[in-house]
Amino acid sequence: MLEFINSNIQIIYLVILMIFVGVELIEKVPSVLHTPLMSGANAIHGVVIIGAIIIMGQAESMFATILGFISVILGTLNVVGGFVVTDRMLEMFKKKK
Amino acid sequence: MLEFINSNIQIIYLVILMIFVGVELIEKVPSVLHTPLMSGANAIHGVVIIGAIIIMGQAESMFATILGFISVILGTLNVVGGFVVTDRMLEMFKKKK
Amino acid sequence: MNTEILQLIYLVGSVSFMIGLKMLSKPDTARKGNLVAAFGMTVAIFGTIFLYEGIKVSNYGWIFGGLIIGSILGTLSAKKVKMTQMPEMVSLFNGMGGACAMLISAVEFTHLTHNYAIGDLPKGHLLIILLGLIIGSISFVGSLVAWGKLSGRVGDKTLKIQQIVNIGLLLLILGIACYTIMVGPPETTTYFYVIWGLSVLYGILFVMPIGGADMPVVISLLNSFTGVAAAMGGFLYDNKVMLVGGILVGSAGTLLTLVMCKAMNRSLTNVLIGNFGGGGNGESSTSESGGHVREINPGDTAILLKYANKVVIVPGYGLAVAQAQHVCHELEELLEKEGVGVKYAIHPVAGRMPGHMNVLLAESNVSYDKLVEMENINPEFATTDVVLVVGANDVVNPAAKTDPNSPIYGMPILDVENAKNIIVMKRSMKAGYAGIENELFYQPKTSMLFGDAKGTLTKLVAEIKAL
Amino acid sequence: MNTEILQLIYLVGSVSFMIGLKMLSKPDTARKGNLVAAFGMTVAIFGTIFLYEGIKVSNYGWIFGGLIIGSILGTLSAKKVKMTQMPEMVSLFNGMGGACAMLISAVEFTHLTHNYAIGDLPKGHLLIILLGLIIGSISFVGSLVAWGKLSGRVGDKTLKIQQIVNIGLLLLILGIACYTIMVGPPETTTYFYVIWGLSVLYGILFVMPIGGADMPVVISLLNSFTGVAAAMGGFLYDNKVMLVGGILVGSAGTLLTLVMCKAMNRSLTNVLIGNFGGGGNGESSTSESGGHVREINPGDTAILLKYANKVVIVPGYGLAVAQAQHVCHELEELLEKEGVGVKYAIHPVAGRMPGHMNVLLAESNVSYDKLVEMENINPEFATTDVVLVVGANDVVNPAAKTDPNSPIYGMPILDVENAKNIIVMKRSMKAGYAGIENELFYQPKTSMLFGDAKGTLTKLVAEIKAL
Amino acid sequence: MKLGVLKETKSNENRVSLSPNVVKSLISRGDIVSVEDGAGLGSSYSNEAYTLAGASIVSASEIYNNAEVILRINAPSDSEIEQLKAYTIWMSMLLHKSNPELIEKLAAKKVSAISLDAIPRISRAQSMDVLSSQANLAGYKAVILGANEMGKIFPLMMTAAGTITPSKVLIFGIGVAGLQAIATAKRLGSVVEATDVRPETKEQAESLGAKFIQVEGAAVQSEGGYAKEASADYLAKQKEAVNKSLFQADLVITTALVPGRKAPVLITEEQVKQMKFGAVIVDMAAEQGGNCELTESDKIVVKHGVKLVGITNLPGTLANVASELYAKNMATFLNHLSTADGFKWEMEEEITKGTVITKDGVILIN
Amino acid sequence: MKLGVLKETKSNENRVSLSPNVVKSLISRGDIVSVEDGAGLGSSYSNEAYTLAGASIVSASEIYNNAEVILRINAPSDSEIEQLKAYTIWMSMLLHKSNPELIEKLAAKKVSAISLDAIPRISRAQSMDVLSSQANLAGYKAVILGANEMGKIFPLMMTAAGTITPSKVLIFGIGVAGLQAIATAKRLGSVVEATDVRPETKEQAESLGAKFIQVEGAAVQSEGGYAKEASADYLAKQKEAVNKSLFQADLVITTALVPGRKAPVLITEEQVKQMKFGAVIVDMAAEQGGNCELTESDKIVVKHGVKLVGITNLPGTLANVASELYAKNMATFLNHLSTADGFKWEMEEEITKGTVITKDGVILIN
Ligand SMILES: NC(=O)c1ccc[n+]([C@@H]2O[C@H](COP(=O)([O-])OP(=O)(O)OC[C@H]3O[C@@H](n4cnc5c(N)ncnc54)[C@H](OP(=O)(O)O)[C@@H]3O)[C@@H](O)[C@H]2O)c1
Ligand SMILES: NC(=O)c1ccc[n+]([C@@H]2O[C@H](COP(=O)([O-])OP(=O)(O)OC[C@H]3O[C@@H](n4cnc5c(N)ncnc54)[C@H](OP(=O)(O)O)[C@@H]3O)[C@@H](O)[C@H]2O)c1
Ligand SMILES: NC(=O)c1ccc[n+]([C@@H]2O[C@H](COP(=O)([O-])OP(=O)(O)OC[C@H]3O[C@@H](n4cnc5c(N)ncnc54)[C@H](O)[C@@H]3O)[C@@H](O)[C@H]2O)c1
Ligand SMILES: NC(=O)c1ccc[n+]([C@@H]2O[C@H](COP(=O)([O-])OP(=O)(O)OC[C@H]3O[C@@H](n4cnc5c(N)ncnc54)[C@H](O)[C@@H]3O)[C@@H](O)[C@H]2O)c1
Repeated sequence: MLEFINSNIQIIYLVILMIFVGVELIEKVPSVLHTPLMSGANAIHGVVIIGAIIIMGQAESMFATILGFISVILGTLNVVGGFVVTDRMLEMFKKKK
Repeated sequence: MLEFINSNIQIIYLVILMIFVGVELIEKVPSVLHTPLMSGANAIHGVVIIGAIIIMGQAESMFATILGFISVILGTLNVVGGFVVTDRMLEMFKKKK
Repeated sequence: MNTEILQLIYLVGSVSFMIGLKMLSKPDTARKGNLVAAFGMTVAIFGTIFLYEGIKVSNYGWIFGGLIIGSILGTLSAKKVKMTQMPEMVSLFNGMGGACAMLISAVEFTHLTHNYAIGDLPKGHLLIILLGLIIGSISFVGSLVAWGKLSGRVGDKTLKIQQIVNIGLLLLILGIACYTIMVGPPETTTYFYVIWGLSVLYGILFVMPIGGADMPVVISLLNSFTGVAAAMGGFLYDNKVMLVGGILVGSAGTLLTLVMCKAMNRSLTNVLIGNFGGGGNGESSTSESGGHVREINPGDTAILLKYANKVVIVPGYGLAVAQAQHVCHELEELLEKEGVGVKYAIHPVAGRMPGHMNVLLAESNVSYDKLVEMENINPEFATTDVVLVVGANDVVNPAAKTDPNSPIYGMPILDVENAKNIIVMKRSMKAGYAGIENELFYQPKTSMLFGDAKGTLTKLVAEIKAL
Repeated sequence: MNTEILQLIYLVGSVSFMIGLKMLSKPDTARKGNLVAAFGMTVAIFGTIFLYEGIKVSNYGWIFGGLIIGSILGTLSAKKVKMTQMPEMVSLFNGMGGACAMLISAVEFTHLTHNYAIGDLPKGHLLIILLGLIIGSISFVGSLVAWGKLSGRVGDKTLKIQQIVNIGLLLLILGIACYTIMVGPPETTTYFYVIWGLSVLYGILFVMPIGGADMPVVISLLNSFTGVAAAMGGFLYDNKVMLVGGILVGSAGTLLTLVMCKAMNRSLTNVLIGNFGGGGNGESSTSESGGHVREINPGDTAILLKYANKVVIVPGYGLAVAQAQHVCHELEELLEKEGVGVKYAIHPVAGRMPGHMNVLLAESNVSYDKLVEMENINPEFATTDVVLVVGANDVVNPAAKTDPNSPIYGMPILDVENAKNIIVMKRSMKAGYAGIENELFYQPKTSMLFGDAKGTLTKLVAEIKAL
Repeated sequence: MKLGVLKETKSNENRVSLSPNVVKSLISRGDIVSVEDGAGLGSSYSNEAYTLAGASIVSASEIYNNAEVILRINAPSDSEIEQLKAYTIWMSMLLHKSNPELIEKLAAKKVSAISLDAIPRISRAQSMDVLSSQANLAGYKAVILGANEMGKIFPLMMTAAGTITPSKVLIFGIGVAGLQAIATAKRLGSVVEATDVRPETKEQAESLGAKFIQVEGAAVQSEGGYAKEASADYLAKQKEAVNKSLFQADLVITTALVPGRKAPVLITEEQVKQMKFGAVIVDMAAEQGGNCELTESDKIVVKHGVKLVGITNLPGTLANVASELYAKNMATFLNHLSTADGFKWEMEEEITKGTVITKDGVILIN
Repeated sequence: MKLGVLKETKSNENRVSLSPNVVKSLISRGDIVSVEDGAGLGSSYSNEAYTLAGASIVSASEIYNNAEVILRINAPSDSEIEQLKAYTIWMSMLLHKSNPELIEKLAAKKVSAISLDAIPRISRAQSMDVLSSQANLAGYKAVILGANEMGKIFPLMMTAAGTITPSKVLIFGIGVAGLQAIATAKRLGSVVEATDVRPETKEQAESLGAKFIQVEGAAVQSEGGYAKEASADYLAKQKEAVNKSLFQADLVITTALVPGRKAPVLITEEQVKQMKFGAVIVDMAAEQGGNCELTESDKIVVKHGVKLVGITNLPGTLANVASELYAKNMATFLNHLSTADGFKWEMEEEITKGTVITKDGVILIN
């Protein structure tokens, strides 16, 4: 355990700091932004698509190709759909006196 | 440069994240807390005392010993004085219904 | 060299995510924040495609094919969806992300079994893969169920002992996973698929019993799940941008879920397991008359008001009962300062005595110019963005015009239903002086903001100031 | 093994710093936050002493000696200092930290020259050491100057071309440092001491011309400098807890500096170089009569009010002119909700007509019970924590009791000077109806909160709500 | 139709049944309006204002002879009934329940009599409800009158010459008049308490800032917006509950009416004796016998140190607005009952059914 | 000292110079107080209340014979002066500037006369300033009186029978009375405008929610809190500026006084003719000739359709509080001038100097 922590101490610091940042960012968000923020966060975790691209890019077997291809489509859906939907939701904040 | 970045990428992530955390924490602080917060932060950077302890602990030369000793005193002043002063400032927040 | 540049690109992507998310949490910058995050994502994706070591150029076709298909489908569905169906859409997209994480785990598992002997699989890797699989699957299936519920395709179904089944199932999944990782039995592959199947099942059972009204909270929770699943990918590939994106969303999403619960004045546990029999909450907003009532919270009302050009306040007896005239005036002044035109529509019989509203509003120093008589304000409703009905009922009841059997038939009323949005502030669905139901409350343009008028107005003022 | 445990301890320390700082930024938790940070510090210090590899047990005496001396001195001086001298104390402690960083650099430089041949010194190390030296020295000396200014030991002194000299000096320091690192000349050691000396000089010149009123901003800036200097130590020793502590304070301190400037409605540049001739700002608050007036901002007033037990509001003609009665009532209600007892002291001739205050406060619905006549409230001031004088002047002028030549001599007044704190809200130092100066404004217990009463009260309400 | 506006003949009556504004609107729907010479003067409407609006100024006899519909505020006196032609339609307040002989006389003359005070108190009839519109003004005026008669002022005032405590006002009956009295007294800065038999009035009184004096025991139910007569037991309990406030009150306003009956006695001589020296009672029920035993109709008297104001026609003292509102009620009512071509006589319709007291000599309601 | 409280003999005067409360405080400082039989009745103070406070109830002649100091509100009539003994101290309002003969008669009788209306308007004398305390009540009462005489109501009211627009009130003179009138009219819901010659009153009027009508051109300076007489040019300009508001006003209250002189004419007959039919003018300067040409002192008359209220003694109609405040002023004043053992006659002291008109037959001020 100690060993594990020590060999991964950097990553642990990173993860803890990221959690802090994530929490801090949200803490004082006005309730009107709950839904758009959720939607925006949703698009961001679409970063999982990078995993899909890697699989797809390295695919050799049919199995990996098909799954990879599907993953890429799904990931893209998440990313593109997510950002576009968020943008639409936020359209109403456009007007500002 | 690129090389430097790559070999220190973890640290860079760490530093960026820390800066983010620092900034986030302060952003919405009420003005009444400006002074105590400054004072508390002041105490925290007293962590430099760890450097002083290391120097002191490893000191062999007279020069290092004296400088190390002075550093330890100064660092301790920063740490202890900082926390105590902050605590005194914050005393008025004690009462809470 | 490529790898080094890619690292830098990932750094840019990570920072964009942080900044984007930060900007998303403020109304003024939210829209730009979304773009910043999208920019970071684009950079990360194309960086990976072109610079990642091991991507075969022969597979570029597949990659771009997938990207193009996904982009087209995603853009189209996101553009077509109606404003009111946004949450469903978010849920669906979230499910896609979960599915993606799940599939990655599946593929990486085959890679793992390919490269190592069963029983010798590196535990760390396996742990990460299994976690990605479990969380991804739950998120995927759960999101689909949530989407189905919101769009009315799936109803609330609950087994009597649902919660116990659920907890048991979760323990079972985790047990098998632990066993597989620790012991590394020869049937590892089988166990992998068992775990997968059970996770899918759990995803269904987890979301099924939760009431429709609580879906946004559940979606937010599943959203943070997907974030964690993405972070697993980050560990797997030692990929910082996946890690940052995933963990940010994981932690931010979790907190957001809690914040949302708090805004609804409920605890997360209460949302997740308190709702046996499901929809208890959702149903209460369906009236005896069968109509469906749309509720709104002060936050959304605040945004509607602040970004409106013209607001008309319709005070009624409830304003007097709540003694909310002072804070009502405060709201009016605040909106005026924001550049919103505000008027009061005074119905001749609002309240319980002639001139009741006049007395109240004069007490709180509302300028006489702002009080408009019924005949003069009625033509104006068509150009009004938001009508705020504060404790009035009979005086805005369309039955007076439409229902000859109604006791108020023939009484002239305020034609608030011509406005673009109608927000009705009252404590319940109870009737007013005349004792009759009000169809206005069930109209699609109407939203109910329940609560004591004074308290709700105070919240509104605070929300608008916070915007 | 020890090293591993130490890593864990440093992790705990780092997290404590983050959590502590976070808690420090909220009034409710600030005090606990300070303790949390202190806890983290203690753990990190003792962890280092006992677990750090290379610490000689033979040096324990020195270490503990230093710790004990520092603790005693620090505690004593921190406990003894008067509330009003806190900022000076903070500055002094900050200087100690800067000095510590400076000395570490000095020692590490000797280590470096000891271990490597001049000209072969590892550039990265040297960079870090020099940065620590420069920043630490500036912070050290600058803090001492700031302390001297605040405590009146050092006056404002400015050369005509101060700014140009300063910029030139800074460039010179950086130039020498770059040269030394890049080229690694044989005179490296000399350059090192030159840089040190110049940095000390710069520290003096940097702070010297800045006006006394701006010292808090400067201290905050120097504070963040020390943070960065500490972070250099973190790089030097690859020590995470120093890194976290240092960078946190560096970034938080910088932002805090900006926030403080914003609260004063000035830009940082304006503070740092705009104030030629120094103290222009500090002087404006000294009246013609020679007395010194203490200003207070709405934020500090809010804290005073919120944490008071008993507040008395003294309304005067200014309340009427500002038409601030409604927001005054709002403040009263808010404070009452916080558990503060609030009363109004109504002087018989406050305003410009008999009963002027009654009319106004009745208009804003202040309950009659809260209005107390002069004779009844006067004995109560001794037990009052805060008196808030809102646009009143003559009716609280002690000259009526003390100065037989005053036109109001003999008029009974409200004895607000018996209260623990007196806050006077008015727009300027101008006189009231009787046209005479008011000694109350110059008393040590009195603070002036300048501005239109309505605006200032509105700000107060917002600040209290934000607490 | 030919409408005739007769001058009011009751003493102390300054109002008039149609205002020039309303005359104009009726003429624009096609009616012909004649107004008796000087009918509007008491309400500050000159003859010219009427002619400008399109009416003709005529003598009373001309109206009796030519008008199809005669509009008034008060019921006709015996001599006026004499002058009415058969099949004329007479519209005014008639208080038919308390005046059966009047109705009989009108029926004998084959007059169709429509009573404005009989308009049912339903939401859609509110714009015709003269009782409400006039009671509202009366509630306001009762306070002004009280303030004018008092030796004290209403608001709290802390002055160099000492503090004047706010007056205490007690209001009996929280109907339309009572509510407006609460609002007005509150506005002027007094401390207001109120009481009523109907429990639902508690919330209403509080919505205007008054303190409600709760009477222990069973509450009195209301029917159609009117209070039923309260039981003796209730009245006793009420006395007990209000006495404390009553004996401290500087101004008391009583508005308690039970339609068609003598007003309930809420304040006895015994109670008056214990009231503050210098207190004032404005008895709005003076015409129906008074809520206070000692009230004398249309007089201001001082008894046991308490000033009793029995002025009856309070809306009449605000003739200008009172007439305007009455006229608007009347016009809405006319528009409901008739077109310019004549009356609709929809006898099944609720408002018509409730207000047509006699038709062509037949008594429909009594 | 032996203090005597004489009953007021002026017609329409209900006030009394000491209230039982104040009698008690004077007795506790050591004075002996006699009160004329029935002196307090008009202010709702019974004889018993005075005896309870420690005073003795006596006849007028007894007071004339025994009292060292006689306290009153109004100046003595000729017959009363006859009854005064030499070296008696007489304290009341005397308006010495406009009544030189009165002063001469008092001096001839060797009476020491102290005038309460001559108290200088300095901050520390405010608690003795009867002009302020009474004007304050008068300002309130002027509005109540106006409201009572009007055919309209003050507030805006949107009712089922139509909307009643708020009354427009115009106030001339923003002194103590004017300010209180603004406050009261505003409270009742009217739209208030006001004007004055002194420019500093703008801020004061606005601080109570009234609109200030600015008169173009040079402003009139004030001395010692009193307005100087305005120039003809100024009056003309004022007319122009206010006419628009005047012709729309429902209630006009004039309070413009220049002490010791005939009140300035602010509203001419010509202007009245153009005012609203049914408007009301309450002329608080009626006693000094009126701010309106047509006002008749102590009468309510209707001219050109405008009702002119010339009631003079407004504070007297609020006898209870007015007496209480006057009495408190009087007591503070007495405490300032004297101890229980007698007067201090500190003739150099500002307040004493300003108020002692005759001393032992010598006229000190005229
Ligand atoms: N103006 C007159 O002269 C007069 C006289 C007598 C009768 N009326 C009649 O009174 C009615 C007036 O219409 P209206 O629309 O003003 O009133 P209303 O129809 O009686 O409706 C008032 C509504 O306010 C809500 N409410 C009560 N207390 C509240 C609180 N504290 N916070 C928020 N909402 C509250 C109630 O709903 P919840 O209980 O759900 O909160 C109620 O439905 C008409 O029917 C009219 O005919 C008028
Ligand atoms: N009550 C009566 O019957 C009556 C009648 C006549 C005269 N007086 C006299 O009036 C005086 C009353 O005393 P007071 O203490 O109420 O008033 P005051 O002595 O006149 O002082 C009022 C203060 O309010 C401040 N002020 C004005 N407008 C303001 C705004 N918008 N926001 C914040 N502050 C504002 C002014 O200072 P800044 O300009 O610096 O803001 C001024 O010093 C006494 O001298 C009394 O004798 C009273
Ligand atoms: N169409 C409508 O919706 C409509 C129109 C007008 C009035 N109303 C209702 O009718 C109610 C009564 O109207 P009103 O003002 O003409 O009533 P009213 O003049 O008949 O009576 C005045 C008040 O006196 C009260 N009262 C009677 N006996 C009493 C007693 N012994 N002690 C104390 N109080 C007593 C009554 O309850 C009533 O509130 C109103 O409150 C209103 O709610 C309804
Ligand atoms: N000790 C004190 O501080 C103290 C006490 C009382 C009053 N005062 C001051 O004295 C002022 C005057 O008091 P007052 O009420 O007895 O005054 P007042 O009765 O003598 O006059 C009333 C008002 O009429 C105004 N006026 C005179 N001629 C006018 C004209 N032609 N047109 C329009 N307005 C005209 C005056 O300016 C004054 O404001 C008060 O406003 C107050 O500020 C001071």
